[in-house]
Amino acid sequence: MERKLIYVDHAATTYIKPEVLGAMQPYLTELFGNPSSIYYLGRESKKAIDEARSQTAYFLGAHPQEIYFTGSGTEADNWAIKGVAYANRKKGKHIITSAIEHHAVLEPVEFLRKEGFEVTYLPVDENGLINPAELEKAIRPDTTLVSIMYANNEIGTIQPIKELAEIARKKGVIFHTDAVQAIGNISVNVKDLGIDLLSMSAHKFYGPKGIGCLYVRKGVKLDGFMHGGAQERKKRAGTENVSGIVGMAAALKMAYENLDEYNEHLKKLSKRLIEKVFDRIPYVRLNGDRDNRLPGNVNFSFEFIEGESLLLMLDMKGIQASSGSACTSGSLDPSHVLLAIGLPHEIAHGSLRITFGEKNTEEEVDYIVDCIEETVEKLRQMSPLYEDFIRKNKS
Amino acid sequence: MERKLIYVDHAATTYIKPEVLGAMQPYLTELFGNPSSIYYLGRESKKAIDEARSQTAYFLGAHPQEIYFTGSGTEADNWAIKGVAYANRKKGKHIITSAIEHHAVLEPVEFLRKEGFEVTYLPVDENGLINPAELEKAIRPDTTLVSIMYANNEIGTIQPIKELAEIARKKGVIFHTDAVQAIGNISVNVKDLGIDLLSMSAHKFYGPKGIGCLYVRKGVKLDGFMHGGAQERKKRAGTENVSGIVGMAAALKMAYENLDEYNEHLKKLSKRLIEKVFDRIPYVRLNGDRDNRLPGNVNFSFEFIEGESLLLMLDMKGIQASSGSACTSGSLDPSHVLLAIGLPHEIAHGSLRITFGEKNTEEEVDYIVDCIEETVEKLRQMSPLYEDFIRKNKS
Amino acid sequence: MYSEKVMDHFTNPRNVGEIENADGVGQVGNLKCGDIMKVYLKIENDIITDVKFKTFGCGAAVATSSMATELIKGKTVEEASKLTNKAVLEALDGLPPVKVHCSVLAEEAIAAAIKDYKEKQGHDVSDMQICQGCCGKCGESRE
Amino acid sequence: MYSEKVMDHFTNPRNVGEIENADGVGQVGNLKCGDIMKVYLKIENDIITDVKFKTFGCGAAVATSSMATELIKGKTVEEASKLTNKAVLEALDGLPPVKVHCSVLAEEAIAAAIKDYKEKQGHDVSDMQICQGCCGKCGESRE
Ligand SMILES: Cc1ncc(COP(=O)(O)O)c(C=O)c1O
Ligand SMILES: Cc1ncc(COP(=O)(O)O)c(C=O)c1O
Repeated sequence: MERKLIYVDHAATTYIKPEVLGAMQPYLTELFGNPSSIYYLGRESKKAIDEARSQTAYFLGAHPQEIYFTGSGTEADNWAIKGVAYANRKKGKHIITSAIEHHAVLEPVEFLRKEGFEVTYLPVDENGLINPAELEKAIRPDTTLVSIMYANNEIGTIQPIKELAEIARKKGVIFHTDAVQAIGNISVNVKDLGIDLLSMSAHKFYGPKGIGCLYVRKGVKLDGFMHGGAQERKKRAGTENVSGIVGMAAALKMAYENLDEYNEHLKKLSKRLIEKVFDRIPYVRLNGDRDNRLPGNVNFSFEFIEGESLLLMLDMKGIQASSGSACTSGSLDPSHVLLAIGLPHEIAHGSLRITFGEKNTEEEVDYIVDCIEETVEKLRQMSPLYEDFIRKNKS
Repeated sequence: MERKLIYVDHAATTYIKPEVLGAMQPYLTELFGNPSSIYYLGRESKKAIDEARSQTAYFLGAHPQEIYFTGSGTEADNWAIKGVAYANRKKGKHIITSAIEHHAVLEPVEFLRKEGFEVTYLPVDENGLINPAELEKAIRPDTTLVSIMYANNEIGTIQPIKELAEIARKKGVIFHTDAVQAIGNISVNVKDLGIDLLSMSAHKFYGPKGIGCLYVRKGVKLDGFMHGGAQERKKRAGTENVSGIVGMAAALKMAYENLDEYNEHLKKLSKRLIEKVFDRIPYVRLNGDRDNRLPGNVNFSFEFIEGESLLLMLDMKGIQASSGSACTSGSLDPSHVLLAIGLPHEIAHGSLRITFGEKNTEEEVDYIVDCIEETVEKLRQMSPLYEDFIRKNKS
Repeated sequence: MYSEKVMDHFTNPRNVGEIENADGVGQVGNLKCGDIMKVYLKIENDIITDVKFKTFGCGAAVATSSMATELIKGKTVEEASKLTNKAVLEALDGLPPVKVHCSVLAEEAIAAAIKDYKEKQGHDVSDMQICQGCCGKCGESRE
Repeated sequence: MYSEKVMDHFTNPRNVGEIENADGVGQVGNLKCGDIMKVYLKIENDIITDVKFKTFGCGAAVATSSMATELIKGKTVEEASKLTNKAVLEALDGLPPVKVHCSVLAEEAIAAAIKDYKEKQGHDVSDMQICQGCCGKCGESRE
């Protein structure tokens, strides 16, 4: 019955750390009061979310009043984008984002486009990096919002957010960053960065699913998103997910207190994986920037083979990895991120994303390399593209 | 350290039943995969939400494809109202709701009003009931949506939803009901009722906080609310709150399987409380309809005293009860529901809502009555209104 | 929500009651906003020798009534008329923002009682304005 | 996600490989849509005596190739050309909706190989149209 499982898809989601679940437990059991209630049980819940808010603010470098809890990273992104666009529509209806955003940003932007907003998509270079000069050029007098992700979920590329935010600020444009992949992996401080809004999602850093957070700098004009009761200073109605909020704050605390060590660990594993794969498997490329990348992210493209088959065969060996964004598994198109960095379709299709976490080991890396080698070979033997390639090379 | 706690605010929120938490546990621990991932851990999560969806559909009398999971009851209400209004705006921009809806309905409606929609608020009688003839009169050719709550959160009044939905259907108008207070307390079957959309929230029926559901009948035109990944058939993006979804389904199952017994229990307690209070305390009225009411809901108004003081004093005796809606505790205004049923301000201010749950006992009822009697007396002695009243009666 | 001081004054309010033949009586607030405070003063030689209140209102309303009456007991009328809502707030270790208006109400209730006292003494009180503490016009500008 | 049959044919695909000097070879699909299937036929006396495939594509693409080749092995060319994607789907206990196009591709790959065979035999094949299985124009109308 025991399944051998090697989980290397931490960018898709993480387990909840036992300490985090421990912090949530009272609010899943005896301390179940509605934070809006004025009696003892209500006050206990209120206290818990107030403390979680302060703690979250502390680690992000924000003020507690700038922290809004949401039901997911997607909600934070939707709120930030639609909320800023609508609240500032008198000033203008132009927004800027990038070609490699997560769908949680691209789709609300597309929604706005259909509602009459204009959108500029900044291109990225072959490593996935945005050129700040491009942002500078793209800003117009009627631009109200720039939304650029902190770190990419597929290829791990980290953007020069501080520089980008500075450009936006100088031109008086509100700057949002989707930091869903960054938080918990690298140190993020909103004040240092000078950003206006930031999204995060607890289940990406060993917290529970179904809880996220939007940082909104004081003074930023933002419409409410969920209308109803007076929760979250009347900006995001709905009875608070108390255990989720407490869990997110606990996970954030653990992440920030352990960041350097965690980074070292991830980097070591990534380096080992990259080196061994390049050593042993031909016709492979590493996607994303070599230096400006999330420490635990490795994204390969294996030529002549298709990603889903690779994943399924690795799955049968217990390896839980991903090909591009998990959210797009309902789609047939190759990843928009890999296309944006200029990969041809056949290579974009053959991508494998490994994202390490705290419990992965070097032995696991070695096992993964063995499995990849064997599987890639098997799939290439089955591939008409590889057949053509070999034939051409022979002649 | 042991606090004596008598929780009688089940309309504000409930604890999670141990069996429900038990069902959630695997998804809070080892089965943490992202349901969009194609490997083993992802498929396990996907299976769990598919099963939860089927189970939810089964109890509501719906098809699994008609069930959408949301982050709260508030989100379900916001989505239903804005989603229908916008998707059908070419047909018209008139919507109908009632004067006693929860803020999770009233506020999105108000938002739409500001965006150029027209709104008709149906009045209620002194028991909180809507007259179906009023709905019939209010529907216009440009009406696209009727939203009427199933059962009121403050006074417990249950509306003639089937009759109301029938009127809407005959006129080709989409009918939504906020059933957040009804689900778990009374039997609700969407097909029998002939409704188009229904909102619910797990934490009102012994499920977790931060998870809700919107039923959307096949064929109803509804915009997506959360844009992003392909989750929930592309209508509600965001990594699914797997443990929450599983918990909600488990709680729903327990509620439906146990409904008659639960009802009897609640009715017995409510009856005892009402009789004893009327026996022992003068100048009190029972708000809401005597017959068409939630079995566990008792809402009193005590003349000459103010509700918050009453609550705080009861809290000191361990009684966790409410005055009107918990969500409005940020506000100074008396409950809009009590005003809508025609209570004068001073009486509306002195309301006490007791909502029973499965663990409450007759002994607790008796203790509550003692505490209410003592506290009401104390507060009346402190009240300038009571002083005036006594003086007038003497003279 | 409430500080310990507030809870103390709410649970055991000082000076609850009426004073027969009071030298000054003031009532402020109204039912619409949900708080009514009535203050009775006994004044001898310009000194407030006794003070009582009755309050219809929330926990903060009761606590501010209790604290405000404590603060003026034994003081001269002149001193009492200088009592500010801020002093009441500080003495109670603060109130939640939505409840600050209760402290304003307490200040005004005492002012109203003093006005009544002065009127009975034959003073001209036409320039003494009593705010009802809940019109929303000034409440926000006070802390 | 996938049925047991699909997983079986994906994990242990039957008939993988090439046939030297095949009597018919067909390739369909393209890189843009992410699936390419190539089918080799050995035909003697109008009977398909051997069939092999190579596939670049997802799990469903591999499984449908495997199943489709199994279904036509030993059949006459006439019978094989009547193979429908529906038969492949049924034999695999179904596919997720987004993967149904893979079964179409398998049907078309076999049709293309038969066309090639007939062409080599000197038949007029100008009315045999081969769909590439991913233009999206017909895929939706097939189940
Ligand atoms: C970069 C990025 N943004 C947004 C999201 C959406 O987060 P969630 O699925 O928690 O709503 C994700 C992950 O799914 C992500 O990786
Ligand atoms: C009738 C009604 N509708 C909607 C809601 C909102 O539900 P939630 O707070 O779970 O978002 C509530 C409870 O708060 C309610 O009682």
